Amino acid sequence: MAAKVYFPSCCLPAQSAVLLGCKLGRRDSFLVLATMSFPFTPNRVKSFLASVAPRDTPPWCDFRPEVLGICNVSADWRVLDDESSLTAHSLCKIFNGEAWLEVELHAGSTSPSSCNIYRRDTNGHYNLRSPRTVVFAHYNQREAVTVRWLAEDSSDFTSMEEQTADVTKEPSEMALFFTALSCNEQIFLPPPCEDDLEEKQSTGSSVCLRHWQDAGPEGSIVVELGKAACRPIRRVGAWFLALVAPLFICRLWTIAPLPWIGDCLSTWLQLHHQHDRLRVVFSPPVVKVPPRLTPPRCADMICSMLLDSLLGLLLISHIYPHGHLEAATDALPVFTQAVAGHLQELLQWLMGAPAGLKLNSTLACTLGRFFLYHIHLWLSYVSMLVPYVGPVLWYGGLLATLGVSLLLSMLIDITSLLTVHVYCFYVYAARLYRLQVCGLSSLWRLFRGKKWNVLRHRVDSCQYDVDQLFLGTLLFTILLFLLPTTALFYLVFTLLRLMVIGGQVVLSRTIWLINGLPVFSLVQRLLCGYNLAGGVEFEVLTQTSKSILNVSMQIQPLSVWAVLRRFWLPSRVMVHRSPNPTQLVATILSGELVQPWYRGGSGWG
Amino acid sequence: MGAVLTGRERNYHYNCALGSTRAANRQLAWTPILGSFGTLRRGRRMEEPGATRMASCRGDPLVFSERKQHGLSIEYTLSSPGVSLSSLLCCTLAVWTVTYPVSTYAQAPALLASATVIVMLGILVYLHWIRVQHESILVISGTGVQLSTCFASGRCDTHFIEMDVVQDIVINEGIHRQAVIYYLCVLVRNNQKNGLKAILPVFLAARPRLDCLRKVYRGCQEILHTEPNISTCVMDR
Amino acid sequence: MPHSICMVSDFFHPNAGGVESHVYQLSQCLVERGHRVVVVTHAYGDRAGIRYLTNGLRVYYLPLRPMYNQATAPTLFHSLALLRCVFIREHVTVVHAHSAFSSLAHDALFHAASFGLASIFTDHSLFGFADVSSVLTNALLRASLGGATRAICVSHTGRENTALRAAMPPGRISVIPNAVDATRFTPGPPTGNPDSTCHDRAHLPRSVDRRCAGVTVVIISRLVYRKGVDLLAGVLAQLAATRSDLNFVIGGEGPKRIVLEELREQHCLHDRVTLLGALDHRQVRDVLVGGDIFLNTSLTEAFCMAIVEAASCGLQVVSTHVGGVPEVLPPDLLTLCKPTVRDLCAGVIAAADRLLAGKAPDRATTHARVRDFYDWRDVASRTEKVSNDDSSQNDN
Amino acid sequence: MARKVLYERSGLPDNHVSRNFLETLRRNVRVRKYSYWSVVYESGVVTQQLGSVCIFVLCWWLMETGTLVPSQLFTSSLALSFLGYYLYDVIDGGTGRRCSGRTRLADLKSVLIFLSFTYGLSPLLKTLTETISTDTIYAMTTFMLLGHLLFFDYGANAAIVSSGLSLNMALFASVCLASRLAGPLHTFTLITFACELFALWPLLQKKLKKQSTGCHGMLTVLFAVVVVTALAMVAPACAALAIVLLFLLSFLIPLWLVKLQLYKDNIHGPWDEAEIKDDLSGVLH
Repeated sequence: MAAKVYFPSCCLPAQSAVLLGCKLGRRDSFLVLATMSFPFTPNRVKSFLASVAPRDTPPWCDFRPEVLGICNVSADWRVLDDESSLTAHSLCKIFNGEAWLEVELHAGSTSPSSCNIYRRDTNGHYNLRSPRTVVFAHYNQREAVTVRWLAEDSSDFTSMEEQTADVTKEPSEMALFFTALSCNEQIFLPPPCEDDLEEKQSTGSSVCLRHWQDAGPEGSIVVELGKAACRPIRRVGAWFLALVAPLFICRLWTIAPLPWIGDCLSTWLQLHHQHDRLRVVFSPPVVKVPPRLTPPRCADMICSMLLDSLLGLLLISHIYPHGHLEAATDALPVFTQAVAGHLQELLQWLMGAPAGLKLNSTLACTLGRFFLYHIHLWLSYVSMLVPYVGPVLWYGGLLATLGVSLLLSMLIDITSLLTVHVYCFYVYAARLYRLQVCGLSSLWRLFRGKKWNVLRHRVDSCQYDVDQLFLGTLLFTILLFLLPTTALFYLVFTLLRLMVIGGQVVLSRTIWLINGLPVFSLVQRLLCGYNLAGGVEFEVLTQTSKSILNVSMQIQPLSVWAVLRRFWLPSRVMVHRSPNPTQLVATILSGELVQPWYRGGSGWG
Repeated sequence: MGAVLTGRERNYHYNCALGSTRAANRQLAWTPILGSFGTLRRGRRMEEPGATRMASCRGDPLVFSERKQHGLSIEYTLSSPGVSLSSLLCCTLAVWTVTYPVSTYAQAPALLASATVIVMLGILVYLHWIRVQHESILVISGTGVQLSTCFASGRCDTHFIEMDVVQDIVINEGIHRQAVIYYLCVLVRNNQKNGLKAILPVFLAARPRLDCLRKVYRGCQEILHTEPNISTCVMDR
Repeated sequence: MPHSICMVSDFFHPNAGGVESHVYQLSQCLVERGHRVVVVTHAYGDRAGIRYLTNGLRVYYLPLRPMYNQATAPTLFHSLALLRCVFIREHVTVVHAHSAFSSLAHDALFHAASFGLASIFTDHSLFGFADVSSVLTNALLRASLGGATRAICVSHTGRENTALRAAMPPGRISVIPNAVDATRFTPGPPTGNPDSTCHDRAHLPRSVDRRCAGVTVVIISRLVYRKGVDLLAGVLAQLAATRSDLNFVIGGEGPKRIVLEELREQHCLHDRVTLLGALDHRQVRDVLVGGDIFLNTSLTEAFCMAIVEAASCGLQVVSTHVGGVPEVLPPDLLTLCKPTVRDLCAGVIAAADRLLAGKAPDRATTHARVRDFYDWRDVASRTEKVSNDDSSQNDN
Repeated sequence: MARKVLYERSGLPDNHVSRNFLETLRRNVRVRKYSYWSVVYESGVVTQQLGSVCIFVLCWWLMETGTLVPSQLFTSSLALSFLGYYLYDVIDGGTGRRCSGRTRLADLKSVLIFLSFTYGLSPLLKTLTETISTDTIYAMTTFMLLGHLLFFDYGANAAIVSSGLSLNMALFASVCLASRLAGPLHTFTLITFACELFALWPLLQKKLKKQSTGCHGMLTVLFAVVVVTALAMVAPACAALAIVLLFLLSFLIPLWLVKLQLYKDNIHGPWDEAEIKDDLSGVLH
């Protein structure tokens, strides 16, 4: 197996220098983090390495930076310390690492001509490792350091705890590579005291490193400010949360009817959802591993809440000044009248000969009158409601500042309030239809001289005596001829009910979308793709020497779909999978009630 | 008495020979006119010195090229003949000839416009997601196996599998539509639980024959299973 | 001259049954004799593609959808392309189709004729002539066997039946019986082989275990009408009433199981009649060894494998005088009775008395005799002879 | 000559055809000998059932055209039923009643149920199929009556026979026809008449047939005559058709059946599935 050396491409073309980096796991693979050019003194180097050693490394791998070896450019050795003529080979004794790299380069060339790896055996001698073949991977250090490693198949690596639990299994090499880089960030930061580069070199007192950020720390002021500001914001948020929390946690809500009502009102559900989000955002971070490796949960939540309230404000700014709200409150009674009118026409049509169907006129009339009376009841109920709608809408509108999703959930509640009568009609018709269908199926079994054996759940033949047969047949004929009428009423009201549910599903689907969209990671993926690494891509470069394979390693950004799938925020408004059509049709035909499947909690599925 | 070779198999030699010559000289330097949405990182090589002509299991001509880097990495690429510009043009012409009389008769010019747009989009989707130009497998000793599929529009999506997860590269037999074919597949081990996690078939679009697969198999096995021998020459002289 | 034989049937492993084990054992023995054998069947669930069994026996699970109890649709051409591909790849010289119920076998016979390959058909079941389904099946058989140059039947009765059904000259039908894997069906204590835990000693139902108390009658068959389960119910009722020392163990599953359960409830025979349910092929031996008499009440049997397995385990066999049963075992090992309740009861009682009086033949000698009667290698050699004259006759 | 056994190697090749090949073949083992006149006598049952269906449809037709007043039909059918009820007990001197255990009180209860329910539901039944077009009703009735004739229990133990289904079909047809009549009273009388004709009369008919052969023959002739005369009254063309049908049914078809016995050719051998002759229902009551 060829040994592997990951060499930062920004350190090429190199001068002769010492390679600082670390070993990756138990395999022959070395990660070079930075190169320190001569002159230097060994103990100076050791003290520097001790100062930049990462404090919180994951227990399952030791990523402390060490001197891996030296890289000399066409044999121009310059050693600082004159008194002991230190040759390249003797250095390894001083640093006494497990393995020692020697990379030969021609001046100005970007790919090494030879690379020998020496391995320390038990009694301290360094033997050349064979096969001498080495895979030299040039990696772009800028991308690799700032990247968040989320490879698809490393899903078993998402949470660090899971990884540490199983120490025996070596995590994948790429995971090691990126963890090592993120743990050793300290090495890339300039030493706090010296700020001037030339002065450092002349005095030789300090260390001169070459890595991707040797020209000075890169970072935008905004990020710095954000980091500085986040502690006080978190304190204020926590205080505010303490104020609001009792509203949700108090046991008042667990008294009998309230949880059921709570479950029906999507606004209450949405409020709970916002409360959960705030609690997560303002709670102190639990995970101790470097933040880069944990998914950007808080950032996403904050952004999605901001987006939500932004949309809400936009909507309000459009509605309130232009008086649309007042127009809406006036339009409501007119709208309900129109709806009532349409319903009455529909019922009249049903009581006649709808679509030429031959319904039992007496039954059709009785049902029609029953439902007409209900419409009358509903009209009076609405007229009672009208005075309260105005203020409710106005104050409700203000809630939109908390988020347009809250407004949408209020809309859902209002529609369900306004269409109570459709719901009632549907339930009556469904119960009647179900009664008739069950009666018919058992009488049909009687008609064929069979009986449902409840014990063995199967149909057995059975001997009926004459009057049972007679009675069964009479009832069977009656129910059979009445079935079309009830079926038609049932069908019409089911369609109405499905239309209402359809509308509410569309609204709740948008709420779910707004709640769940991981805005921050999406933007991050679109703007600087390489931050979210989904995989690695190797390409073989033109070869210069026999024993070294120069390979360039690029980082593949995660696909947009994968970003959405991994970072989708959980939302309490859990939209169940809408039932597949056959299941829906079967429920409708059998007369069972179609439960609305957009609500969280008890809904469908 | 062996079975009688009937149907397409009998004139296999005939149309394969003819097919390959025609494809070779008709291969334009096809740079995607419509531009590509994906990242165009590497221009694919057209006719390489190491390329030989092979046949897919259905007899279509394929160009097979091998690139070996001194025992450390090996890359096999199978390219099928490019999308000829003429075929795309005649497809759009066909659509136009159909929709033009209909739109004039129905006095709805929008029909013709929409048909053109649909055809364009269709070609774009065809080039970008459906028509595979090159398929390659790159094995780097000690690092891993990389499968890449490049489409006619130049978009390449690669999948890199680390070496410690790669269990083996084998040739397997399988039933594909109405025929039994050989295919090369990479066995991916599940590094958590033992046992096989996935079987990734290679060269899905090209589906080369057994002779080509044998070559690729031998090459990959060489790289995969080179035995590490620790020499004992001492460094300190 | 080594042939390249292609066994075609809808019924093969993982489906369990007589035809399946016949095809598997025959293929193994033919491979042993140096032939190249390939089995073609339809896909069972996600078990599709090409699989390898012991000794490099290659099995093609073609992705064809089964239509009715494991038989694919009898449309001729949906399997043509795949079968042709298999014939060409494997350089098949002889196509050997099994079982009249398998429509894939009929298709293969057609295609073999169109490709000019020698084809053999093995019939495993008897068929009547009276009802509608048998009329249709016989017509289909007559059509598909038109091309087949040779046929094999498992018993003389079977040969007569196939000759009549397929209107085939009897000279082209040879009689080659099934065989039993004697190494597995041996007398002696139940071994409780390691992988089927349910059959080490502790799990055996009490009635099978209680050897000394009385005589245990074992019945192992699919509980369907053709296996005479109604007849069995009548026999059980009468025997349980007349003889108190008889216990019954019934293995196998099927739609008619309810008949036996109702019988057990009505006559409160819970302790004397045990229903074991579906038995894995490996567990059959342990159940057989646990009993003394094997009762077979089936209404029609071409070659009853169950009684041969029972005899190989050393049990006395009582069976109905139907189909090919009389040809299977010599009279001293087999008590034949007419398919009526009274006759069967008399048979069982006679066998039980013989056992209790100690005059029953010794188990080891019975096993030895049955082992010589039937052996898969002998079946393979006779099948090979049929293939030889089949292909030679086909060349000239 | 080789013994047909498998456990011995006869040394002959496997495909050797010995002389005793197919010696166990039997042809036409279970063929029943039919005598012409007994078949004619048996076909009487079918004629009688056909006759009762015609009588029912005729009564409906008469009620429809108003020539028959509901009360007349009701009283006459009631009288006939009582007569039949009385006859039913007299014929076998009460043995039938003792074994079936049905007391007179139970009979009365079921009669009361018949009458009360029919009377109660007849207005509903009347308006039940008001909106359904007449020809659909006629089509359904004809199908139901044909089904009734098909499934009726003529005494043959075939799989197709299901007395319950045939009675239900007849009742369904009668309800459909009844809904076409003028008033609820008509509906009531027609449905009661249907019950008597299709539910009660077959019981008496079977008993009579078992008791005395002559009575059965006489009844068949009576039914044939009644049907023909009634049809002649209503529609002479139908009467002619009825005569031909009845003649065909009772004389020509039996002749044809006897003739066909000659071409019967079924094969029996050891390979046939054994039938279970024992009566196993005793075991699994």
